[in-house]
Amino acid sequence: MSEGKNYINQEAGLMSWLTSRDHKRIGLLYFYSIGFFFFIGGVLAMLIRTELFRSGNLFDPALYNRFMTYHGVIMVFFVIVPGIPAILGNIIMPLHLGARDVAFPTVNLMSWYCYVGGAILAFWSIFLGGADTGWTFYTPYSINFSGANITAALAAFVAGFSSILTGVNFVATVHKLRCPGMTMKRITLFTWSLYATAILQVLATPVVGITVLLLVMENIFGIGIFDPEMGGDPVLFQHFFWFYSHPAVYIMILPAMGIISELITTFSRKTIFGYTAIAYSSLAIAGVSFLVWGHHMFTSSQSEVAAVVFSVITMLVGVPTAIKTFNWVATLYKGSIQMQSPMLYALGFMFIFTIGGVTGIFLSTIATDIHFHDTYFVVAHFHYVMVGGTLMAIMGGAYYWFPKITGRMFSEPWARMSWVFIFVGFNVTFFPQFVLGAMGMPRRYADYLPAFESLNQISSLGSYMIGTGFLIALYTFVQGAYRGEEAGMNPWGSKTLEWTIPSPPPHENFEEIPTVTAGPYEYR
Amino acid sequence: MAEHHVIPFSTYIKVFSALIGLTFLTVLTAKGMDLSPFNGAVAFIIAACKAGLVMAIFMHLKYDAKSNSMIIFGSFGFVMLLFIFCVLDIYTRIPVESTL
Amino acid sequence: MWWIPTAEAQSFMPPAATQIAENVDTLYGFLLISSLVSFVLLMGSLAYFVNKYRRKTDSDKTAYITHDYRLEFLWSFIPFVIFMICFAWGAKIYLDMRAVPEAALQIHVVAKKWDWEFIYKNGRKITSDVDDEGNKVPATMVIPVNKPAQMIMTSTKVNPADKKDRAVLHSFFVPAFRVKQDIVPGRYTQLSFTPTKEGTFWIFCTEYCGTGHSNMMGRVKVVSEQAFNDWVIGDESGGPKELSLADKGKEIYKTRACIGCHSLNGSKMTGPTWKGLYGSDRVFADGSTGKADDNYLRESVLNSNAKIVKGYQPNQMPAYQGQLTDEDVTAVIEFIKSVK
Amino acid sequence: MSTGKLDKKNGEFAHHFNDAEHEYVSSKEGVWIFLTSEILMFGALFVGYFIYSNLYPEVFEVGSQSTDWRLGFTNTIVLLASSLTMALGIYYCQKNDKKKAVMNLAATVVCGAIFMIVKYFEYSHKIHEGWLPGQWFHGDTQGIENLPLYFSFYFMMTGLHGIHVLAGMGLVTWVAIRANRGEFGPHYYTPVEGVGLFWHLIDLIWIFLFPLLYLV
Repeated sequence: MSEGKNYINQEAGLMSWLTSRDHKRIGLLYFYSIGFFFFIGGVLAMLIRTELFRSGNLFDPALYNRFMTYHGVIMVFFVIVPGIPAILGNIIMPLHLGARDVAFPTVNLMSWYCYVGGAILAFWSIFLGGADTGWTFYTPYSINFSGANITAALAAFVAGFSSILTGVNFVATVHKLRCPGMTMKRITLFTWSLYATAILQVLATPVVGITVLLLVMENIFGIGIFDPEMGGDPVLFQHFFWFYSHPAVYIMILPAMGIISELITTFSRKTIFGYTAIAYSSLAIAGVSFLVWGHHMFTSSQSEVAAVVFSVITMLVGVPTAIKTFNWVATLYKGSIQMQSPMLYALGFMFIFTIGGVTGIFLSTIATDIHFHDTYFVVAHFHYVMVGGTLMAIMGGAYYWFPKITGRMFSEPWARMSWVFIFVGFNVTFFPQFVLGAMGMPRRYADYLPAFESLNQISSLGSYMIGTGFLIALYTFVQGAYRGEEAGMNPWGSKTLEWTIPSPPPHENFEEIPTVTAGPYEYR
Repeated sequence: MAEHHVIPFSTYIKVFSALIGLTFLTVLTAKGMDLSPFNGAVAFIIAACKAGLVMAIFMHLKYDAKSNSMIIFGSFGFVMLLFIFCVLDIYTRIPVESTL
Repeated sequence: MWWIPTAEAQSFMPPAATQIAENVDTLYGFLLISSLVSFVLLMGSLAYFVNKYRRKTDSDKTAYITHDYRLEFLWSFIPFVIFMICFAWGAKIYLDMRAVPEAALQIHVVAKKWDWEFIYKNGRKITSDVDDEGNKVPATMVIPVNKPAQMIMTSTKVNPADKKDRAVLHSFFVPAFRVKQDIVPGRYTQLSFTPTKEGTFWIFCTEYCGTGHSNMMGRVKVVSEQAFNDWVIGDESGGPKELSLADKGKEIYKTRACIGCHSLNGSKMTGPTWKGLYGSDRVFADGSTGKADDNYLRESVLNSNAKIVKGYQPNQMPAYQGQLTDEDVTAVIEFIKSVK
Repeated sequence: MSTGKLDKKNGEFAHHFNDAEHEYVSSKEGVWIFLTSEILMFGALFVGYFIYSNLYPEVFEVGSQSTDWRLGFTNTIVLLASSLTMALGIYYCQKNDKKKAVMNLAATVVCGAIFMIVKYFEYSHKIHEGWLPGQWFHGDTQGIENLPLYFSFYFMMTGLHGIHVLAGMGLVTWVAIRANRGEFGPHYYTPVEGVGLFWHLIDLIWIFLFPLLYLV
């Protein structure tokens, strides 16, 4: 390996990127494509909030419903589900394991092309008039024999393949590509969380795959499996759909929790409190998450018995989640805490995620859920978990690994400013929605009673603030990547393996495969 | 690469004969005898036996790393979960009738 | 603004108008307080640690604490117990909520895109109405106070012969009663409540059902038993009336789901308003133009997709071909003529 | 980045593995993990089948009379035979017998083709009778409500399976060509093994489909 060569300047030209099997390059490809979709999804979110700024209709309700649908489809299937595993997981996980690449580099590239294929289908469906089914595609509303519904469902199907392939790759990588001495008890907590996520991706995604495929067939041939007119059961569709889509929530949040574990240890320069508990709680969450999907269906006319069973199991998910949160706080105890911007994101995550978590208990308690179900309370809750949780973690992780990925340092003041806008904006946007939900404002409404107006206006203003925050973050990234100072090998003083190699890493990652003799967080 | 366990030719043939035999058996039980209400269960058990043979010998699971067996049986477990919870809902619903 | 007179949803939680709702509120209060306490504890210790253990020098050494099983057991077990309490409490209220009371007043709820219809056992049917200014008045169900009522609900589509249209999911939600139940086409679902307060409360549709989803509202009017009996008798004594053609059209407008999408006061809904429609100039999606005369209106009622007015979506309205008699269509057109 | 193809037959391996055995074991595990997602995908269909066949027993009883069990039986035997030849293909790779390996792989493809041809006749018969899924059904319902549901399941399950057979045939052809070039030997037959696992899974699914759709 010649001096000064790294994975970025190893080869030049667009084709060298589009055919690259280097996990770091594929991670960057994902970063650009997911970033693009995040931008579109974000613009749609602000359009939604603009419509809801005033009672009455600014946009046609039919158009609003399309905004709402594509905001959901894009943000769920094309941003948050692939987000952390495909970008940061791809780039960082092999480094954490002391491996030269993921187990199947070609499959990794294939999964990106599946993602792109799904993306093209999603766009195509917009040109066919746009689906207005909501991202959940509930039948029978989604059975209307329109091309837009078919392509939108196919987009989810193809993107699902991307997710499965990433999952297969990561499970095999964690099983087989650990460097000498890297026992399962020595892998980083980020890797643990990605491992649990990958299991979910492999086991849950195919079910939604077949479900949306059946939906496509329903729209082409009217096969009737989910169509009450032909004897089908629309509630079974919901069962199948949530069998994936509930674990999908954990596909989104588990890797975020992994990132937070990394950030907390690094910036308090202290070993993690309760490594085993955090690692196993990831697996516990992954396992139990398959048994709780019915809590999305408490009012769906599923039986009372099923509702009660699903409610009690849902409560169990709360326990490992609580364990993680307590362990993070305990890690701070007697640490040496440095308030750099990644740490700010980690603390912001803790704040927001705790609110998201405790409101989750309101929703898993059946009696209160009956009132909150499908109101803005639910909207606020899952944005607190998925956006406040996952996006805060993505941003924290992005700042944290930015010097490793680009070799340069971002501007700290700008990064802090982006944090302020995103954190404050987020709470301003979504906290009022809890109140709106308690008042009874249903979700997916293009228009609402004037009594709800003032809170909606606060919420809309907050959404523009978040938008500003992300623009600042974008500026910080671009400015840092081109103008930033050289970051050096280990700017944060972290102990994990990726910081023992040059920034940016060379194509082969490690000159020589390291041998590990201790756990990942040995701050003594 | 290290030498892998090579399953002898004769084993393949034996397993194949057993599979054919079981196929005849399943047709015989379904069409020749009237085992209702156990028709479905019998057919399913025979199919499971055949599947077990294919996995153990043709797919080399018997001589393979235990982790692969765990992976595949795990997936059957998750299909069962999907089944159990869907059934839990559908068979405990209380039907409501119109009273008009 | 047609909703202002009865905008009940103003406080943090809407007023509780049943015993169940009050029980839910008690549980909600418990959840709110316990989560507030745990949130403050957690964030308080976080803020305290962050403040106290701030990095002082670049060579700070930290304590090497890997785990403490007693502590970890405690903070797994205590939340577990709290969660189980929440579960049991919630499940108890839920099962009470779902139990069907004896001798409940049965009301059939028919949901369709995008309106409610309430049918009483004596055959009385309540649909949306219009007031004198042409503003929509949501369908208002009348029930007696302190008497259990059971909703038997299903979803239908306007034209059963339309192969492309589907009856869809809706959800019946009365915030003041804290009850909600999805309405599934092809079968019946039920929901019951015993209102303890008189007043008028909102019914929202909370399962996304398409373009008119946010306009799909209804009302429950809880009255004294005496008033309820008068209301029922008042209806029965009315007897059949001879209606003018335009009035018959108005009945069709209210009962055949036209009211869900076409306003009479000029406001834009899923479909164009009927105010001043007759004789007006129309611009269609394909750029052509025309006049809204009898033939155009007849065609649009029977096969709405033939000409779509610019700015509106196709495939939103069911075809009424075979659903309305010739006389019905004429009545509707007469009614449209009368809306100026 | 290494350009040029690795000579895997003689022990070369991709740069991120420790040795060829490591690569073999990892690749095989990858295939197994992928198969779990295939199983869950079909599993959901099976779950749907079981639920509906319990809800509407007469639909599935009458519906399954439309299938000819002799054709299904033939296809079962054909697929079992193809599984045997696939396994033997790997066996001869392990024995370094190129000619027999290629022959067995080719036989597998032929069996797949026979399977699809039989399927074609079954499908065209059903299409002819109007026994189509859901809305397209225009055959005789024999007075049974929701009878088209059976055909929805029949076509979805066999159709998805058929697509897998076609994909499997393509993959087996690919490894057969590579085997014919002499790329495999006792020390390197990972692709044959992986494709073999996929092919056996197709067989496995058919083993369950046959009694469900033709016999019950």
